[in-house]
Amino acid sequence: MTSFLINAFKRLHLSIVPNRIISSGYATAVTTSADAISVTQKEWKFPPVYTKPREVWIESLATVEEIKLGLFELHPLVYAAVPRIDIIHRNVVWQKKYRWVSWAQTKTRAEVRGGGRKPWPQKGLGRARHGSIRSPLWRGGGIAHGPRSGKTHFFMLPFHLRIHGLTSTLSAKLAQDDLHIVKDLEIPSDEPEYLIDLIENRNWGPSVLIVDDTDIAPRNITVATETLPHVNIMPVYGLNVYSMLKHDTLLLTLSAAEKIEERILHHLHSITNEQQAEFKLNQI
Amino acid sequence: MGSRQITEKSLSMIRSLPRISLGNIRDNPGSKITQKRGRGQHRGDKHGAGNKGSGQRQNYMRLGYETGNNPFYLRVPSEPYYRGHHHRRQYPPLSLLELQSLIDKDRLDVTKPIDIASIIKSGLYNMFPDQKQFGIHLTDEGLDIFAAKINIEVQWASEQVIAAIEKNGGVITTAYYDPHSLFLLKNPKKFFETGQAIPRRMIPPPDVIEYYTNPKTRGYLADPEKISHERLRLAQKYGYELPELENDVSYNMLIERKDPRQIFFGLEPGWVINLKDKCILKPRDEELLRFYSS
Amino acid sequence: MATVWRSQCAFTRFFIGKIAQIPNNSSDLGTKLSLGPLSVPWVSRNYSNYAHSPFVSKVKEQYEFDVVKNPPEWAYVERLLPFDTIPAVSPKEKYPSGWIPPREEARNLPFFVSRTKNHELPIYLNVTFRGMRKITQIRKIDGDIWLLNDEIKAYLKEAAKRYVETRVHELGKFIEVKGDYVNVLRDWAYIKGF
Amino acid sequence: MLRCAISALRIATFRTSSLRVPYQNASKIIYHDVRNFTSLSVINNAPPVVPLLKENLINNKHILDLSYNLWPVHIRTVTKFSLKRGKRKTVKAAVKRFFRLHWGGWIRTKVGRHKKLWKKSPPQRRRLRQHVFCNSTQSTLLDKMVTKYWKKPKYYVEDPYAPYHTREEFYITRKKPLPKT
Repeated sequence: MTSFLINAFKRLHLSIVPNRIISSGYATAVTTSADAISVTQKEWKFPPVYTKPREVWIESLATVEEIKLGLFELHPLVYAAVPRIDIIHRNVVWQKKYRWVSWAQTKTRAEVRGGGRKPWPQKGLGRARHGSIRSPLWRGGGIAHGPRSGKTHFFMLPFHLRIHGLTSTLSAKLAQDDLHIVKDLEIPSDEPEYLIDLIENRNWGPSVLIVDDTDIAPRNITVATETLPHVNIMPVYGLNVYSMLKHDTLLLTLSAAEKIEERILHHLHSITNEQQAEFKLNQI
Repeated sequence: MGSRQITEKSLSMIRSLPRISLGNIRDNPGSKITQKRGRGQHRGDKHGAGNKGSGQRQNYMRLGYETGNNPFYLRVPSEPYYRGHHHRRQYPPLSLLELQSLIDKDRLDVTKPIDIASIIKSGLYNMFPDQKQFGIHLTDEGLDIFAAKINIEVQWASEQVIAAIEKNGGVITTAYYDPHSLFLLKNPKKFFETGQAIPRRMIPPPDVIEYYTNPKTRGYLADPEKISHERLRLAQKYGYELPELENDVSYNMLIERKDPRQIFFGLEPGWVINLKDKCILKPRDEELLRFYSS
Repeated sequence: MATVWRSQCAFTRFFIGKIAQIPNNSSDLGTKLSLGPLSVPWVSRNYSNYAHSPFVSKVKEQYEFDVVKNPPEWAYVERLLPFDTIPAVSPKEKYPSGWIPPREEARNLPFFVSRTKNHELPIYLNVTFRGMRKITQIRKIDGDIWLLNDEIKAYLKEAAKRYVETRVHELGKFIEVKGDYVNVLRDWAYIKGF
Repeated sequence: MLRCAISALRIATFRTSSLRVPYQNASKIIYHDVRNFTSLSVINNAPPVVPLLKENLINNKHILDLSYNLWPVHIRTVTKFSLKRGKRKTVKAAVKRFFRLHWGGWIRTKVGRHKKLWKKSPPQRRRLRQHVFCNSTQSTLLDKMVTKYWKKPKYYVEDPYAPYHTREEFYITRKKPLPKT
């Protein structure tokens, strides 16, 4: 019976709701007192209606061992959406294809050298009739419908499918314990070994994608991740499904998580006529 | 606890599965139809084109040809009934019911005068000036449930609609906008960002001048006294007590009008709106002022 | 505001009187406007014809203008700018258009149908095969979808007095009902408080 | 006396009409080398650079009034791919004779509604005056002949055809959901 309770607790792992101590304005103010775990309850512009908001530990990079600074609420529409694997797949395929230009090139019968003359007269020799030795029937002849260079595979996935791809990936990461929130990206030293030990100690996936709010990350962490190919830093506006799936763990700062949530909720609740309109290739 | 809630159920299901990565995701089976190459025993041979005849040679008779006799689409006499109907101006309809639901859901600000710009801004009405559409035609569906006091400016309205709006203490005017002004009204932000001066609104064309100077249809060029007379006549015709506008609390809002040469409320032609620095550039040159005021 | 009162005088100035003086296209910028008394006969010039149009002599590179910082008319500009997000519906005592706000107690039901971003019920009618097949679709379902499906079947059986076929798409979170029951299900949803 | 005058008149018109056809081609050939951007009616101030032969043709009144009513030749078949943009063109003959209702039906006038009315019975004449529907094959044929501009909903004010564009009473062509019973 107890084992059932334990794995039930583990399965729910996050949705236990400790009592709320402090409720703050929209910006989440986290106050850490010595022993009590501070919980911030956010005032959402679009409060969750039915599904419960998710809580996640606020961790710190200051030490290799894990210190929990507090609990942080995540909006269910963004971080607890039903993980649609097919939409995630369509996003990944779109990300790869829409910028792929194939430079493969074959010669048509006009471009193959030679083949201007009729090889033998039309009638009399008892052979098949041919007009050129470079027709697609011939060996060494032109390719009938071969690839022509500069073939683009550009297409735009509908706007709300792209958003649903992001929310599915974020909620899948959160559900599989691959999403971690950090207070900020300050680390004591700038050697890569520190980061590797930290990742090792906290049992994160070998490759980590760190998403920060602004373009410029603190010096130490940039130097540390410079030499590590599998730990990358990215601003919020660069968030995409392919990179999130490519890296095992997703590390968001507090402000990045809030900004992602705010932007996605904004798009989900605003008039999106022109985004949903057909993509105009020439942008005049 | 495997609850029957979808989101909890799917998230807890994923929790026990291997980590989602680029290698282990796929689309729903059967959602994409793959192209067949047309080779081999089944799709080869005649490649699905059948045997001889126009099926294989694809030399069908042209559309409408009836092997010689007078084709149907040419046998019918061409009468003038339908000629040139597509050249007429179009006015996409907005019913009073839709207008009332816009007001109920706060998509329209009732404390300010409503014109085509605010109706399009609400996001639930659209109009395409490049397809000869010249504005809003307020229709009378939902006539009896309409209960809002508004100052509205549309491009076409019938008598019952005018009566419905005035019964509730509102004011309605019908105003003409030329296509260029309609493009501006449809997306003012885009126009302001181009940094051009606001142009003047053009005079209505001859065949519609009569409509917009007629007090019965509350034209914007009609005489105000005649309009108030028509309001009284309509009140008596439809049997409602005409509310006094003068001692209304929002009298100023109700009588606010645009100048016949003005496109936006409160912004005169010739001004350049700078959204970035939140300032307006007003011409001071005497010649320009005269041009824009003429 | 100046514009409001100008519009008053605009009414009295019937436009017909002014039409002769209003040069419509921009090529008049160069020519001097004679604002003398109307008695001066207005020579009708065909500006669109190259041969008749006057030679442009006086072209100014820059017209003087003054920049008005945070002007009083800025309220009119703000009124024209688009909504950032769709505004929430402020509670009113009655809604003549027939719109019914969602009620609180619907949230502790085992299932839930959330409203669209336009605060409407997500119940749609899909017509396919040139009008032959009509399917009512309820989207944005959350919670126990199977219980909701049974409840809808029971309600429709009683309302339509016949067995109504439905199918559930759990992952897509929607239920499709065979036949046109949009308004029937809308009433049911309003009763439930969705 | 009267009859011969009429016949003379008829011959005169006949002769001129028979004369018209060759002259039309002739005037077209003669003028094809002069780029004349102004409308045909302002023909006399064409630039004088044209050679001497042109002089007497210019002020030949006979040719002038021919060239006033030159009609472009209309083709009445479907162009699947136009030369400039490679797009499908509408058959203007179909648009002149038929009128599309938004729910998909086409209406037309009856054939022979002006012909030999003297021998047709009044009820038949009444039937000939009416506008009738086309059947489904004819409607699909006309739909193929016409681009989507003509299938778009049109919102005219005071349009006599407005109530016929929607057909909500028939369950197949109904677009709106059933009202609350």
